[in-house]
Amino acid sequence: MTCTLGEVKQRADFIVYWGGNPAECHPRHFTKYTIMQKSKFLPRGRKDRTMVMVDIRETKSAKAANIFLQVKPGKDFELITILRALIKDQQVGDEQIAETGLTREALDDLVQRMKSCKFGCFFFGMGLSMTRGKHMNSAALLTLAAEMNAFTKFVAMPMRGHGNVTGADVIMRWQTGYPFGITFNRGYPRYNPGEFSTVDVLVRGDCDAAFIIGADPGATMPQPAINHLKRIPTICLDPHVTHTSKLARVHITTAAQGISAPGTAYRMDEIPMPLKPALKSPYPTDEEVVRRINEAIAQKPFWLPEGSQPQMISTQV
Amino acid sequence: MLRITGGKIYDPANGIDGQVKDLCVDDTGTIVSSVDGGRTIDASGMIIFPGGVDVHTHVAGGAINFARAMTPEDHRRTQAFIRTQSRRSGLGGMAPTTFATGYLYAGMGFTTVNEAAVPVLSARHTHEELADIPIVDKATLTLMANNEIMLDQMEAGEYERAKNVVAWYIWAAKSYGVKAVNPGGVAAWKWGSDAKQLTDPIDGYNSLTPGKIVTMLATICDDLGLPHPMHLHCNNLGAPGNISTTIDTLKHLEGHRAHIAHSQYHAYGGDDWDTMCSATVQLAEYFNTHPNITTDAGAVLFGDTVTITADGPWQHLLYKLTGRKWGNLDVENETGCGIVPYTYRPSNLVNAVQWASGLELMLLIRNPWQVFLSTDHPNGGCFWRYPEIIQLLMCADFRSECIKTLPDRIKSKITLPEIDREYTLYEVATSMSAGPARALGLTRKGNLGIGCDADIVIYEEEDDVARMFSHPRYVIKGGEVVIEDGDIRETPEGREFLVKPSCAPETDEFMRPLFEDCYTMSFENYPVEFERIENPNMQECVNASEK
Amino acid sequence: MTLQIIDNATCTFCGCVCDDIQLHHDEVRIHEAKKACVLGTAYFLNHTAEKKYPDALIDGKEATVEEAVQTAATLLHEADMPLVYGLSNTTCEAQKLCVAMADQLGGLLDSHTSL
Amino acid sequence: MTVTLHLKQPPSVPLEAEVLSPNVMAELSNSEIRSLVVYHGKRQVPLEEFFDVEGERSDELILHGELTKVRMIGRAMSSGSITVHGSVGMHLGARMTGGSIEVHGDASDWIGAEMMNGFIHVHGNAGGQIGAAYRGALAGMKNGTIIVDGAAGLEVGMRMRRGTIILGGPAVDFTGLQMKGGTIILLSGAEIRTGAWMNRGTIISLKPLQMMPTFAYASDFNPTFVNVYTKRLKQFGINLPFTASQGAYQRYSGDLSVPGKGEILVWQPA
Repeated sequence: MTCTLGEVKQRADFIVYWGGNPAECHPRHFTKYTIMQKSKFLPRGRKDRTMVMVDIRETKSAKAANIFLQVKPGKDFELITILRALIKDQQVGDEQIAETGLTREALDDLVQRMKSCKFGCFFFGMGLSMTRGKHMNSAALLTLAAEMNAFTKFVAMPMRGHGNVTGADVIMRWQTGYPFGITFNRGYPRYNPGEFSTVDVLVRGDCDAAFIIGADPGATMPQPAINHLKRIPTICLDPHVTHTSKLARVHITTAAQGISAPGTAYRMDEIPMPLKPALKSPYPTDEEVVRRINEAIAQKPFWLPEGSQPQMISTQV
Repeated sequence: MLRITGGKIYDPANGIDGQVKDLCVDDTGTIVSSVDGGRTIDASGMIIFPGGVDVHTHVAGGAINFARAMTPEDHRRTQAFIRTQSRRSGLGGMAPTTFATGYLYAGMGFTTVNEAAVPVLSARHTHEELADIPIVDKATLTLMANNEIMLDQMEAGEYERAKNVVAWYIWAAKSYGVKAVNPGGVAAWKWGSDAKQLTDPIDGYNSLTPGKIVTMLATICDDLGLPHPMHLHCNNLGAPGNISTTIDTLKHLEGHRAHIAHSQYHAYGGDDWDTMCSATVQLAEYFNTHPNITTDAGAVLFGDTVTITADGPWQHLLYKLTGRKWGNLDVENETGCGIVPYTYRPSNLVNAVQWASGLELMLLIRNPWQVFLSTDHPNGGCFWRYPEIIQLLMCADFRSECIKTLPDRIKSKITLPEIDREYTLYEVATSMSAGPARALGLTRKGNLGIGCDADIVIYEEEDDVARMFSHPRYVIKGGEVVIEDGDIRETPEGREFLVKPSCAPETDEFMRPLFEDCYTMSFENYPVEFERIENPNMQECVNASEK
Repeated sequence: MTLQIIDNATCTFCGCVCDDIQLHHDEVRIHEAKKACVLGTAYFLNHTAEKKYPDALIDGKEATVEEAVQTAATLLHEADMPLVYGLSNTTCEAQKLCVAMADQLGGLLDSHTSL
Repeated sequence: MTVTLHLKQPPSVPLEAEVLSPNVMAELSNSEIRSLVVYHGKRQVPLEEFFDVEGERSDELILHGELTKVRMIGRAMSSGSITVHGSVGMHLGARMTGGSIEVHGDASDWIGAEMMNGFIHVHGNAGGQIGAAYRGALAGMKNGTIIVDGAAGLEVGMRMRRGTIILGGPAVDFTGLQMKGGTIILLSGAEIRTGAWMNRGTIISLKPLQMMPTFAYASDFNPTFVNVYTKRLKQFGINLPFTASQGAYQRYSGDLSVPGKGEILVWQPA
């Protein structure tokens, strides 16, 4: 139930931002991709589109919205679940609706608008995906979008944050079958978020070395995770000397992507974009350093003795 | 250098039907008349085929990669390729990882694949994935039939412009040809509706009909001299009674070359799901009288798979029918695609008709140069199950046994029980290699003649046909032994085939404003850089009139 | 001094990855990023081609890249359960090699997404 | 005769030991058991590197030690028994088809995930995803019984299809998420979103619950099946009230968003 940003620009006459603040976190999202654009199908641009903002507080972005719905903190999942019931004409009590901080009138109006639009789109931000419920909150909105296709065209898309996190997701999927939270300890990829995801691994102390690139967990992770990174040999690649660099055994300075390192980055809608670096860096690129480390590892004995494993197994653990 | 001696050769491109002959391969991986030194493989008593060619598959790009994300439960239950010092790990299954895709294709003797659906905007992504599919050579087709810039030109009657737009897109996407999906229908789907009738104007247009798109696009492909003709996924996929749409579409192609994709999904009679039946006799008859068109079966195999096509309307219907998880992906201005995990069951009448129809088409279309082995991977079944289809084609007894497991009510709906044709090895070699290679216009593929690519499969003759075709004794790709005794020996990089059709120089300037209107990417950044293609191999465009 | 101009440059600060930025630079720093938003402008203008940091650090001491590469390889190779993590602010080309690294090491692989 | 294993030293990284299963041990000699392969992180090592092994050829397995980093104990077992004196790591009894596991200590996440049948009793606390489906799978546990005396984590019984989960202590969020059948009994209640998106199945709570807004109150009643359950649960020392003199169950049905036919019964003492 997703699409490219160009589809939204061309066709979306109903746009809902949920738990995100594009005006401050993705400043050109409005102007370049969504509400401000005119198109063949929506010739009057902003006037032809309705924008709804759902958030726990009235951010700068909310001021740009036609409708602002202030949901009580921690009630996003409940609200989306109510909407799933309402679009199917199920009866939900007033009292139950009120617990989300909204009125029946507001939700009936929202449902009516969702059903009568020609092309609807949900964008959801960290305010949804990083609050209590986490991935289930995102799953709720994706499900609602899928179910809306019984009435009209509807899609949902995460507002991905930092740089090229989408690229990592896409590449891991084609090379390993899974988007994140992977282990290769049996010689092939296995997946279990919660077990193999980094915060959990670090907090439980499940790894005994760490290679960090394009992130600064030393600044963003919970303290027990940082403490584990300090205990084990940590290697860090970054254009700056970061918090992680300071606790690491090894830091290597690299060129910044898009500024002085060429290559590709994926947009949040999974469209790859070529990078055009303006400057020449005195430092090597991430690509070069990782390649050299890989080559150095390849010089050492392989961890699975050659011939000790079948080349293919038909039953996984 | 390599010499293969004593094998029985099945090389339909050269009319060789089981004669014992030596094959020689030089250092460039080309078949030559003789070599000095090098390895000799004694293939006495063995069967030799040209490497398999898959004319229609979905192995790379945004859609299959979305399917990978949607099916972690399948990755867990499928075969896993273990990492070695030199070889990457991978997972097989319904939507295999890129590395596993290469291992699995090569493992059953296929050496060339055609990725049949590439939206231009994610072409860069598709090429990156293809670069990570080892061993096999690759070609890609750009999705065109719902491209709004092209449709607008067609609506305005600007044929030359439309042709230049197509040429521009093919080169921008660094692809090999044109794929038309559900002409006009996907554009309509983006508004939640569909295009059903070939002669009804499409939503949002005054006079443009799916029929006109089909004819014009086929003409464009011929005029541009693309080695592979228009690759067409007809309207109304999977719907009962769609045979009329399909025949209607074929009539719009009179006088043109064309390849009809996965025709099984377009050969149904009846009015609704209850009365749905096979209409393959009618469709096969059309093919038998029209040698200008080719097709691939799009056969269905019972079991689990994930359906993924640029045909959004069909996917949403499936989702409603099955209640399974559903993903839909729309790409700006070009196409959309949907993804639903699906299980084909023999007990389900609709599925049983689909299963029978695919086989019927392969058996009723008399000329194996016209109908090729495919499952429209992963839609009808996974590509690594092709040997099961070969067994069904070669063994009428086995087929009868399978029919017995279907519900009784199936008898009035299908023709399969009345067909006793059995494919010969020569016909199998035509349908899985020589035929698709010729349809793709890849002259060095599917051919064991002097000067061709040394893509060679050697089988040990066995009574169990499915086993024989899924376990080749040797697979040779470009002269290199890649599979031996079921082990992966080498994983060389494959090549990518590209064409650069001629395009009026002013097309750039014409496209720029239209482009900036509908897309969200800079015009300059949009075309895939030639340098990004790993091992590109340029193929010539020859206009039909110059031939 | 005249500045060099790069058209249609790509900004990787946020997930929008706008590719219509015009950069004006003098090879040392970027002076102007036309069309970029406040966040993008800050991102472009804050980076320079100057050498502000040591090439590499091992246990807090300056080292050459080669020494650091070898030490990193040794530490990762010795581990029983190494973790490869992050992959946000880097190129796809580097990300592919990171996946290859985790595959080669038999370790854990995770991105920012899981947070 | 039993096979008894004592952990020698705690592993430094997770130890994946699906060989710690009665089926595997049943026909093996002591030395064969010692040389079974376990995975210390990515390293394949013989079992004896981490365990002292006494006994052989038995489907009664007894484990001693701080096994919190030892994962997959009893995974896919079909018969026999495992008794653990200590705490265990993830995936205890996952995908098991029969036999029984008893843990005198705590357990971690994914206990009995996707199990087909069998019995698991954890006397201490447990983690999340008890009897759940792994990511992407349509169904969690299909039969069997899981009892946790202590507290539990997130997503208990997620997508379970049949079988019973009984929690003595409180659960956290999303208990019975997308449940398709079976029964979850909460003796000490749960935090929020209990029964979210449930399709079928029953959740019984003896403590008040914060209900999802998409559950509708149906009636107060004393269903006879609770009576039946009570008799079955007596053997585990669990008492479910059921007589009208003690009180009644408030019955809620949902989740309306699916729309589902699940039910949540909340005990209301008289």
